[in-house]
This record gives sequence, C-alpha cells and structure tokens, in this order.
Amino acid sequence: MSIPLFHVLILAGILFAMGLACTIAWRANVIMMLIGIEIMLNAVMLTLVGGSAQWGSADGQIFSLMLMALTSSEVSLALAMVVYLHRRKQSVDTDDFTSMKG
Amino acid sequence: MTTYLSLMLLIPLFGGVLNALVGRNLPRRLAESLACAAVWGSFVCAVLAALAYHGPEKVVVAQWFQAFDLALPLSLYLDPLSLSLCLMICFVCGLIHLYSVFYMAAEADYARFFALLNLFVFAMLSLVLAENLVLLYLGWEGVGFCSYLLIGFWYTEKENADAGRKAFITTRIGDTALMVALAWLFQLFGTLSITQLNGMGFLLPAGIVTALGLLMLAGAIGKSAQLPLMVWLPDAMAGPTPVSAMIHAATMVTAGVYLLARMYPLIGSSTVTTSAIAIVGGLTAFYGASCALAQRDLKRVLAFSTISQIGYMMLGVGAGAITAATFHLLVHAFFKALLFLGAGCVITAMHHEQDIFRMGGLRRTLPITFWCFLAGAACLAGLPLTGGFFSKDSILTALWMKGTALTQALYFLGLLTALITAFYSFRMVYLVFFGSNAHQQGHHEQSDVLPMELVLIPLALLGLFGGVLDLPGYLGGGFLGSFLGPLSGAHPVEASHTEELALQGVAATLALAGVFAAHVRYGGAARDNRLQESLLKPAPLVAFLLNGWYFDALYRALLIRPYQALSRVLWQQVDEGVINGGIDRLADGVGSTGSWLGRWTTGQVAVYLLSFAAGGALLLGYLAWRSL
Amino acid sequence: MNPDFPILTLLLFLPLVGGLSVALLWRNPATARFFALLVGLAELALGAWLGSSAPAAGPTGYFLYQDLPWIERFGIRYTLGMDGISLVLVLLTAFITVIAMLLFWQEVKERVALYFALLLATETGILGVFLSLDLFLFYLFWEAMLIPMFFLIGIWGNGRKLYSAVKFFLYTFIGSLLMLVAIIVLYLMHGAQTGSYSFALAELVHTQVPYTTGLWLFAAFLLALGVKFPLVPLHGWLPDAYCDSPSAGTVVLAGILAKTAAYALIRFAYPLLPEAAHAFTPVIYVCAVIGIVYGAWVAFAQTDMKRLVAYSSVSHMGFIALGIAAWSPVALSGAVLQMVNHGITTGALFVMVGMLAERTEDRESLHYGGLWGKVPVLAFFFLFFNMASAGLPGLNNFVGEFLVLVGTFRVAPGAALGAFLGIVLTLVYTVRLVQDILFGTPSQPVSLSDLSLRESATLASLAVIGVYLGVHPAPVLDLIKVPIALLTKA
Amino acid sequence: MTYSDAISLLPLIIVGVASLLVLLAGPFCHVRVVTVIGAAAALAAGFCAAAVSPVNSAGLPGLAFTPLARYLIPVFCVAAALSLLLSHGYNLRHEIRGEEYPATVIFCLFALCVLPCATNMLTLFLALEAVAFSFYVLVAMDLGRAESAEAGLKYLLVGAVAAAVTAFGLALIYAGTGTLALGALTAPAGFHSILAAGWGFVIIGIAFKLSLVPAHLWTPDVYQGAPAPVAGLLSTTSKFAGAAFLLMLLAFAPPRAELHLPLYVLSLLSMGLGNLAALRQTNLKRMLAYSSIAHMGYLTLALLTGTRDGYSAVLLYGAIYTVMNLAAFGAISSLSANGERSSIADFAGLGFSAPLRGGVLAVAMLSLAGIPPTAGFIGKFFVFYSAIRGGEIVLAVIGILFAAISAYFYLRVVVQLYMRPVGAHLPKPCSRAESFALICSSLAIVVIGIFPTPLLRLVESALSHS
Repeated sequence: MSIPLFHVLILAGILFAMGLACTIAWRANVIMMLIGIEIMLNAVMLTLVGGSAQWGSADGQIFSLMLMALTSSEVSLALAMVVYLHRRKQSVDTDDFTSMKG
Repeated sequence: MTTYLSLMLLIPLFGGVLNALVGRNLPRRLAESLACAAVWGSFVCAVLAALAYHGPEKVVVAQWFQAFDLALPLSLYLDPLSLSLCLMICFVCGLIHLYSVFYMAAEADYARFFALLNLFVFAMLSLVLAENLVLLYLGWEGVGFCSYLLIGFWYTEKENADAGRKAFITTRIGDTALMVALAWLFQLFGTLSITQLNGMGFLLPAGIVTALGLLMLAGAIGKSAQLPLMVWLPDAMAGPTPVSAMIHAATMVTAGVYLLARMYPLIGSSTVTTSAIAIVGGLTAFYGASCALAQRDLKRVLAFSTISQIGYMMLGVGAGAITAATFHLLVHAFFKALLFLGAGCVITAMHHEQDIFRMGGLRRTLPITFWCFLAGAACLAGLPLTGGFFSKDSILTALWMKGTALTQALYFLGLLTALITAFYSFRMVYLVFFGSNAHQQGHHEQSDVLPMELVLIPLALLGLFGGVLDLPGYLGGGFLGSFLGPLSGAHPVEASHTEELALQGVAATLALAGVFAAHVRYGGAARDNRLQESLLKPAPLVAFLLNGWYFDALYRALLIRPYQALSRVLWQQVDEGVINGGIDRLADGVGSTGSWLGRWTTGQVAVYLLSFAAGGALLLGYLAWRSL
Repeated sequence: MNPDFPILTLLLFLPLVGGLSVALLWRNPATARFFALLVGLAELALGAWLGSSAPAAGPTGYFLYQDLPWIERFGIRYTLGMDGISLVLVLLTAFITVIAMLLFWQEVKERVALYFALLLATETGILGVFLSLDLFLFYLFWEAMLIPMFFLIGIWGNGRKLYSAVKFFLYTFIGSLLMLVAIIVLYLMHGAQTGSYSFALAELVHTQVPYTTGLWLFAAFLLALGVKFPLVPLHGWLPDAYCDSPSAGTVVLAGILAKTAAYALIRFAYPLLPEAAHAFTPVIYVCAVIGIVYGAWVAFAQTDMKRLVAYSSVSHMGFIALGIAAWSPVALSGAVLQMVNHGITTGALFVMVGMLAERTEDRESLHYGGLWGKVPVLAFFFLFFNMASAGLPGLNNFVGEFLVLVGTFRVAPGAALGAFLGIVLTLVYTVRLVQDILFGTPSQPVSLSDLSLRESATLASLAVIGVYLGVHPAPVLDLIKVPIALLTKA
Repeated sequence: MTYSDAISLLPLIIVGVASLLVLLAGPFCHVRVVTVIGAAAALAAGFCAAAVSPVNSAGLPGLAFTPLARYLIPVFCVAAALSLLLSHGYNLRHEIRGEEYPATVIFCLFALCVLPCATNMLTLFLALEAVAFSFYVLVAMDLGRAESAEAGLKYLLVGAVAAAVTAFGLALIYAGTGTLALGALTAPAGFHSILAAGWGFVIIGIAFKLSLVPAHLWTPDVYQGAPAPVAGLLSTTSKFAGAAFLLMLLAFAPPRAELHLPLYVLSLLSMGLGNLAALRQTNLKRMLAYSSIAHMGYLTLALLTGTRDGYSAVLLYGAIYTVMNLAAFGAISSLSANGERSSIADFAGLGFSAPLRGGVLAVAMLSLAGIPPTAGFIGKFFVFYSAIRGGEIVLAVIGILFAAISAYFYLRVVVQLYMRPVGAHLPKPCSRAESFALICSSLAIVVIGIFPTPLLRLVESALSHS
C-alpha cells in the first residue's frame, strides 16, 4: 500500500514546523536547538524519501543519504563549538552570547 | 565730426583712467593739470564740434556688442539739445575742475578725486551724446557710480559713506525702471536707437506709450531727485562742495530732464505721461522750495533748491516746453554751480562751518564771493532780467498757455514756489553775508580763497546774462528757441507778447515780493532776532520742513527697516531654519530611523531565527494565497 | 595639426595626468607648486591655442570632435566635442584654475602637492563635463569631479569643513542619481524606437518622448542640475560649501563648477527634452526669479564676507537660469556670456575675500573698515569687482545681464520684471559690503599688507578681462553664436 | 570520465589536490609556505578555468564545466588567493596559527568551484553547504577574541536552520517535479502548490545566505566577530555563491511570476534597511555588514527582473562587489594590529599615516558608494539599468535613492581617513603580500571602473549558452 505523497508532506511539514519551533523556543540551550535542527532535517529527508517513492526515482534517497552525512558533520561541528563556548563562558544559553548587537 | 565727438569722450576717460591707475605716483601738479586739461580738451572738442555743426548728425564709432538681432553700436548723436548740453557740461565742469584744484589743495587723495571727476565728465558726456539707449544707460549708471564715490569721498566718516550709498541705491531704483523701459522698447521695436525710436512712437497704442513714459519718468525721478525719490540729494551734500556743484547741481541731476526731453517725441504723445511729469515737477518744485525755507545747512538749502528747480524743468517738460526746460536747465547749471562754488568759498573761509545761522558778515570778508553769490541768488530768486528770470518764466508761460485746468493749477503752484524761492534765496544771502562777523575768528587768508573766487566770475556773468540765450518773443525771440525748437517734437502754444509781458510781470512782482519779505524777516535788525530764535527748539512746522517732510523717516520705517528685518528673517528663519534646518532634520530623521532599524539586531540568536521564520512564514503565506 | 591627433583628449586629461605627477612630488612642496602652475598654464595655453587655431565649425557647430568606442555592451562611446560654448567655458576653466593657484599660492601649508593635484583633478572633471557629448561620459565626469572637490573642502577647509564637505557631496550626489535614471530611461526609449542603443547626445535628441514621461525625465534632470546650479530652494549646500572651502576651492566652486550645471542644462536637458523643458519653463522662471531676489536679499543680511558673496552667487546664477529658461537666442547668449562673467567676477570677489581672510584670518565684514586708504590697490580691485558684480555698465556683468533681461523680457516680461527688482537688490548688498570693508573708520588693528606684485598682476588680468568683456564682448558672442543658433533653431 | 572531462574539471582537481596538500604539508612546512602554496594553487585554478573552454554536457553526474563556471571560478579563485595573501599577516598578529586556516580557505574554494559546475540540485546544495561549513570554522577561528566564537555560534545556528529550510525547499521541489536536475523544474498538474512552497522555502533560505531582510540579522554580528580577512571572504564569495545558487535555479527554471513579489519585497527591504541602519554605525565592520545587506538588495533587484540583462548584472555586480569588499576588508585587516581596528573613529588620519592602505580603503568606500570612475559605479549602473529595462522602474528609483543616501556612511569613513587628525595607535607597516593584494584589488576597482568592457564580455559569455 502506498501512502499518498500529500500525507507524507503534511507529516514532514508538521515535523519541520515542530523542529523550527523547538529551535526558536529553546534558546536557553544550544543542544536543544541543535536537536530542533536535526528534526527539521529529518523532515527534509522524509520529504525526499516521499518524493522518491512518488516519482520512482532514487535521487531523493541519495539526497537524503547525503543529508545524513551533512547533518552529522554539522552536529559535530556545532558540538565542538558548544564545548568551546561552554569552556569560555560556562553557559549554553544563547541569550548569554549577546556581546555584539546594534 | 566723429573725431571731435569721440575725442570729447575719450579725453576725460583717458584722464580719469590714468589718474586712477597711476595718479598716486604722479606729482600733484601733474595729476591736477592732467585732469583739468582733459576736461578743457573736451571743451575744445565740443566747441570745434559746434563750429562744425550743420545739422543733427548720427555717428557710429564702433560696435559695442551684438547678439543676434540685438545690435548695440557705440553710436553718438549730435543735435542742438546734446550740443548745447555738451558745451555747458564741458564748460561748467572745466571751471569746477579748476576750482577743485584749489578747493582740494589740502586733500592727500587728490588722484582719486580727479580721476572720479574726469570719469564723471566722460560718463555725463556719453549720457548726453548717446544715440542708443544702452549707451545712454552706460552714462546714466556711470554718473551714478562716480557720484556714489564722490559723495562718499571722505569715506572715513560713516555719514558720508552712507550718503553715497543712499544716493546710489535710490537712483538705482529709478535706473531699473529705465532699464525695464529699454527692455520693453527692444521687445516692441527690436532696436534701441533713440532716433529710430523717436520716429516710431506713433506705431504704439496709447497705453503702452503711457507705460513707457511712466517708466522713463521713474528713471528721471531717481536721477533728478524728484518726488518721491528725492531723499538722496540733500544727503549727497556730504561730498566735497565742487562735487555738489558739478554733479548735484549742474549736470547729473538734470539728466532726468534731459532723458525726458530726449525721448519726448516718443512719450510726449501720451497726455497721462506729460501730466504725470508736470505733476511730479510741480509738486517737487514746491516741496524743494518749502524745505529750503527751513534748512540751516548752507549746502542743504542749495540742495533743496536744486530739487525745486529741477521740478521746474520737469514742469516745463510736462508742459511740452522742451526749449524752456532746456533753457532753464542751462541757466540753472550756471547759477547753481555758481551758488555752490560760492558756498564752497564761504565754507572754506568758515573752516567747514556750514550752518548759515553761525555765519555772517562775510560781505566784507569775501567781497567777490558776496557779489557773485548775490548774482546767483538773484538768478535763483528769478529777479527780473537775470537769466533765471527768463528761463523760469518761459516755463511758467508755457504752462499757462497750455491752458488745461491741470497746467494752470500747476502754474499757480509754480508761482507760489517762485515766491518761496525768492524768499529763501535772500534768507540765505542775508544770513550768510550780512550782519556782524559773529564767528569770524580764524578766517582763511584771503589769498586761499581768491583763486576760487575768480572762477565764480564767469559763472556769475553767465547766470546773469544767460537770458540772452532765449529772450522772450517781445525782445526779438531767442536763440535757443529757434535752435532747439524744430527738434523737440512738441509745439507749445506761442504766447502773444502782451500775455507774455503780463505773465512776466506777475512773476517779477512775486519775486520782488519774496525778496522784500526776506529783507523784512532777515535783513537788518531782524536778523539778530532770527539768530536768537535759531537756538531754540524749532517749531513743528519748521522741523517738518527741516527734515524734508520726514520722508527719510517714512522710508526708513516703510522700506529700509522692513527690508533689513526681513533679510534677517529670510536668512535665519527661512534659509537656516527651513531649508537648512529642514535638510538637517530630515537627515537626522533618516539617521534615527537607521539606528532604530539597527536595534532589531538584538544580538539574540532566537530573535534572528524568529525573524527569519516569520519572514519565511509570510512568504509561504503569500505563495499559498496566490496558489489558492 | 594632424587631424587624427587626439587633441581634445590631451586637453581633457592634461590636468589630471599633471595632477598625478604633482602628487608624486609630495616630498617637495615648492617644486610641486611650481609644477602644478606649469601644468595649469600649459592647459590654458593649449586651450587658447585651440581657440585661436580652431578650424571652422562644421554644420553641427563642433570644430573639434573625437569619437571612440568605449563600453560597447551599452553603446557607450567616448565622444568629445568642442563648439563655441564649450570652448568659452574651457578657457574660463583653465583660466580660473590658474588664477586660483596663483592667488592662493601659499594659502595651503600642509600637503601642498596633494592640494594642487586635487585642484588639477577637479579641472579635468569640469572640463570633462564641458567636452562630453555622450551622456554616460558626461555623467561620469559630472560625478567624478565631486571627489577632488570633496577632498579639497574636507582636508583644507575651515569652519565646519566636514559637515560642509559631506553636505556638498550628498546634495549633489543625491540630485544626480535621479538624472542617471532619466538618462537610462531615455537611452532605453531611444533604443526601443530605433534599435540602436546609444548614449550619444546626437542620437538621443531624436528620441520621441511621450509628454508625461518627458516631464518626469526633465524633472530628474532639473533636480540634478538645479542642485549644482543652484536654483533656490536647492541651494542649501552652497553657503556652507563656499564658506568652508579653502579660498582656491571656493574660487573653483563658484567660478567654474557651478557653470557645469548651466552648461548641462543648455547642452543636454533642453535639447533632449524640448517639450518637457517648455512645460517646465515657468518653474525655472519662478526658481530663477526667487533665486535672484532671495539670494540678494539674504546676502544683505550677511556679515561674513564669504557667505555674502556666496549668496550673491545664488542671486547671479538666477540670471543665468532665467536666460536659459527664456531659451531665446538673445537671452541664451546672455546666459552663456553671463556664465563667463560670473566666473570672472564672482571668482574675483571670492579671491578678494579670500585674500582679506588670508591676511587677517577674519571674515567678519564688520571688523573691517577704512581699507580704502590703508591698502589702496586691494581696495581698488575690491571696488572694481564689486561694481562689476553689481552690473555697472562698461564692465562684464552688465552685458550678460542686459542680454538676459532683454532677451527674457521678450518672451516672459513677468519673469524679467522680477529679475529687474534683483538689480536694485544686488546693488544694495554690494554697496553695503563695499562700505563695510572700504569705508568708515579704519578699525582693523592688524596691519594689512597691500597686494604683492603677483597678486596685483593676477587680479589685474581678471580686471582687464572684465573690462574687455564689458566693452567688447564680441569675441565671446561670436564664438557662441553658431551653437546658440543651432540650439534655439534661430 | 574522459580525458577531456578531466581537463575541463582541472580547476576543481587543482583546488582539491591543493587543499589536501596544504593539510598534509602543514606539519612540515612553515605556515608561510603553506599559504603561498594555497594562493598559488588558487591562482592556478583560476587561470586554468579561464583558459579552458567550457562544455555544456555533463561529463560527470551532477558536474559540468559550464560557461557560468568559467566566469565564476576565476572570480572565486582570485578572491581566495587575495584573501590568503591578506590574512597571512593578520593571522600572525592574531596568533591564528597552523595550516588549518589556509586549508579551510582552500576547502571553501573547492566548494565554491563546485557550485557553478553543478548541474543538479544535490550538488548545488552540497556545494553551498560546504561553503557554509568552511565559514562556520573560519569565523570562529580567532581564539583570541570572544566575539569570534560568538559569531561562529550565531552563524552556525542560523545557518543550520537556513540550510534545513533550503533543503526542505529543494526537497519539496523534488517532490513536486520528480527530478533534481536543474533546467527541468516543471511540475505536472496538481503539484504546483508543492513546487511553489518549495520555491518559497528556497527563497527564504537563500535570503539568509544573501542576508536579505528579514533574514539579515546575523550579518552584522558575524562580520564584526569574524577575523577581518574571513569577513572579507565571507561577504564576497559566500554572498556571490548564494546569488549564483539562486541565479542557477531561476535561470534554468521557467519564469515563476509568483516569486516576483517576494523578491521585490526582499530587495526593497534590504536596500532600505541596509542603507539606513548603516548610517550611524560606529563599527566599520558592522557598517560594512549593513552595506552588504543593501548591496545584496541591489543584486536581488537585478535578479528579480528575470531578464538576461538582469542576470548579467548579477554576475557583474557580484564580481565587482567581491573586489570592492575584499579591498575594504583587506585594508581593515592590514590596519588591524593585535585587536581589531573596527571603530570608525580608529581610522582617523590613516589616509596620511598609512597612505597605501588608507587610500585603498578610501577607494573601496567610494566604489561601494558607486561614485564614478570606480567599478562600483559601473556595477550600480548595470544593476539599475537592467532593473529599469526589466520594467522595475519604481524599485530602481527607490534603490537609487537609498544608494544616494548610502554615500553618507561611506564618506564618513573617507572623512575619518583624510580629514581628521591622526589617532593614537599607528598601524604596523604593511607586508609585501598585503600590499600586493591591496594594490591588485584597488587597481581592479579603478580599471573596471574606467574600462569595464573586458569584464562585460566575460559576463556575456558566461550566460551565452544558458
């Protein structure tokens, strides 16, 4: 049984929105923001896979594989930075990092 | 003829420029001689031109400038009017130059003085000789400029400089009206040649002729110190006395009359214009005479009398009696120059005291001056058989003979003025020359004044016997009348001999009455009473007259003050406040908007993300709305 | 002369190249100064030589012409051309630059080489405007000349120099950008109509512009040119820039830079958009007359000499605007002649004021007085140029003003009448200035030195030109006759 | 992969090899040598790209040496080389040691070179993200300054979200069309709304890259925090890459009318906000950030016309903007001593005390303001020309007015440089590499400004087959 593309997209959209909401709302913790971003990317991958299924081409799947690699490198980079920042400021709250503005 | 005319102009120009550029480095005698020689050189040219004169002649010397259809040649025009004026100007100015050599003997800045005098002669001659109006305008402005600097010759005194400035600006107002007339004439005819314009007046509708005439009248009013622009002339007496004699009595101030006479064929056809000229002239004549009654400064008396006498000339022009006006112009030039130069002698003798109430007894100290001055005063007063009598009377006669209600009313005004004139002339004579030598300490040596006094004599003779230039009809008719008559374009009604005699009788009686009144009031013992009175605060009427009917105060309140105040308002409120301030405020506003927009960048990542997401949401919302 | 020799390019870039060389001499101010003067003189000589040996003007009025491809992508060409009007203004530019350098030889003590280099660079910018016949090229020079001027004011100025420099720059820059839009629109319309995309003036004049569009385009042109002109009320930058600029900069600003706007109006705006120009004529009349009266009136209130002359410049430029707006042969001749006259006279007045300020470091006219006797030569020239500025007949300004007024009166008597009022007001502030400085009791305690020989000679050359143009303006009028006849189709 | 494919992708190969070489040589060689290798490789790649004639057929899946690549790769290579030369001295002063820096720059360059060669969305996206990754690292590279790390964090967080959004957009486009290939992005009936949504996500994602309002907020912080040479590279190549990304998507896709208004609004807001907010900035780097927001607004203006002229203008403007900003940031970095010289007031009098660098900064400012005869003028001219020609006259006029206002804040810098007395701390003398880079960039500004024809020809050929 095939799931209609629109259903997939609606799910992906909800997922994406939730991820985005998480990223925006949970500003007190960078880690949580990163998780939100992950969720958003998962929504992207879901969409790609759904599209793949709809059109019967592997392109979307390849894209999502690539995205996984991208995600992991991004997270590693981000975590490295979190560690570094935490060491400097003993905080992972993004609101503490507002020395530049205006 | 070209040579004579161009030389007549060029010699004083050259003299003036030379004196201006290197005069300071020349020996004094050389500079002075140069200046005098220049003017007398001009005079010689004028005489030669007169001898060679056969009939009106137009001479193109060179091209001034030409832009498309606006061609302005440097063309000169010699006709009886300009010829007689040239002769008079060169002669009177020549005498005054000589006089100045002695009068200004103590002045260190002689080069500037003589340079300006020479330049003035040049400008005046080009005004008179000009065949096209722009050249006339050049002379017109040139004399104004020289007058400006000469009035303020003793520039370190603020009053003198102020007076020069006042004269320059006031006359400029009239000049501008003249320039409007020029522009208009060019628009109408495409030419500014006086001879051509004078021949084309009939092509114009009456309204335009009137307007043009009024504009020229405005020009003449400024230059000739007529109502309402007469305020500058009394103040102009701040200049050295020879300057007053030359510019503010004999020559420049009569330029307005000359202009109107010159353009009469064009503008004379409008009765509105001629009436306006006559009214202005009549009122000014009366105004000047009335003010002269109360003046205490010798030169101001003369200044107001000049205003008044030019009023007569205007009356003459207004009555269409160009010949009479010119006649009076010439004679007036002689006797008024005489009076001023006489006054100069007096003032020198009195150590620059100009208050007539502080003079006296000069009859004995300065006999030559006295007799010459008396001759001048007689002319001014219009005592019978003097030049002034004949010239003034020919104007009054023409006025009477014109026969309209207006001119006859003006005739009576003129008669009244004549009475006043006689009165103030002899008031002056009595106060200055009679009585005791109240303030005679420290008089100059006779020898200082003597050379100056000698200059008075030819002028006195000319003034007294100037009448022969244009004797009334019953004495065989005049030379000027036949000389100028055919050209002036106006044909005043000829008076019969009886009428003429009757009118002259009236005038003579009034003049004598005036002198008699002056004698009663200022002669003999009465003089001392007047001296006592003069120490008191003047009565309101006297003060009114003394201050020239308070015109100065009126203009100050109505024009000058508001102009000054508004200029400050325009600068500080409009320019700095609105234009600059507006721009600055706008810039400030833009800058503040920018800073305010910059505050969006709070530094919080969440805000950044939120804005980003909100922007995305809006974008998607729009796309969704579109695809619906 | 080899007809292929790019003489116009040489004329145009000689000052710039010379200026760059001058800048390289920064270690040696005296040499730099001297070299700069040489360059200026060479430029003047070249201009004079071109003027005297110019071959007869062709049917287009241009006697020198150069045309090279430049940016083909947009059909932009490097087109230079010189006709009578350009020649007159080129000569004026070269002359005023030399005057400015000579008279303020020692005014600047620091970074002398750069100063002279920038002066020369400004000259190239201005010449570029006078010589360009391609609208893009014109615009390039139009903007580029702001840069050296900006530096001149900002580095060597006085008073609120930074404010003034930035204000000057922004005013002109903001005004000009809309003109760029107009130029592009015109270019596109022309391209769409004819298929040939070109910025050449000779081609763009044939564009058929719809009436309303034309109005917008002309408005953009007018805004840009009106700022630099300046037309009231766009003159806000002028008093500050003129006052705070170093004296030589002021002379260049007032003497020649302001003329670029008038020139552009004559050369570009009117021929390109004749209908719109006609429609806008009343606006220009009003601006011009208000400028004449307002400038004179505000000038009267000034006691800072430089500011007074600055406002007087606003007033005088009004006459030029008036003559252009009238667009009749006589008035236009007057306007062009007045451009030269104003360059000479107002340039000279700024020179005089600058000299006084240089000697006493005081520009307050009320602090002076009685200079007539103290420094007679200076006083003589001061009076002379003031009288020229007041339009005394026989001196240069009179001829220009007269032609403008007479020419304008023919087509628009009302506007001319307003301008006549300005003649009176001009005299009012002029004699006030003269009186403040020359007359009255000598109150300036600082001892003033009279003019040096160099200064006298330079001023005398200005004065001689003033008299010459007043007495015999025929050479200039003859030069500009053909182009003006072509422009006005007379 | 044939020999000719290898030749045509030679620039990519050179850069790729160089990046590895730099990383490997790092432990053995002095960092100067490493930098020189990197710069030389970048220049060689650029030269190679310019010399090789483009092909349109895809030799490798997702990669082809297109005319566009032939134009963009040299630009990117030159930018990278110049920025390497400029950063060397800066890094020494700021104790940014080791080969990581040049290696990251070359990695970044590799990604940049891949981007225009991409023929499908996957490669395109990966290249763009790889560029971003390099910059995440580079921005946070200066351990000495807290701002650097803060900027890195902010950039990373917002960038990751933007990447996710872009990716989601691309995914939706894929879902709507069924293909990742560029140039075939047409949706069958019924999928239009998916495609439209995809475009929406892509646009807002790229708006972040181009820092268009409202996705611009990171820009000032990142520019301020990043080391000056990095900010220079970031502001130029990353922006240009983003623009190229959008251009490739838009140029290959059939015109989409519904995108006009969003782009219009983005352009309008960016031009407005960027120019206004920069007016009173006291920090030069933040000011340049706002200026870059505005400049990207101009770029979007050209882009949204959807005409060939507009795309040409984007390419030209991108290149010119690259040169100008590199010169500006180069001068800043060269003038910075141990700390950043960032407050505008710190530049007082430097025009005379450091003539070369002050002059370059001034030229860059004048060029950014768009004053002839600089390259900036030609760029602006082309942008507004194409906008007017494309019918966007209102927006063009608005943009021009904002551009006019912008002259104010650029002039403020010039005023500081030349019209204020010299400040307290003078800069260290300029190294040869820096002088070379600065002279090159400022010469380019002037030469392009006076004679832009060669560059215009290149731009034309870049779009000749697309």
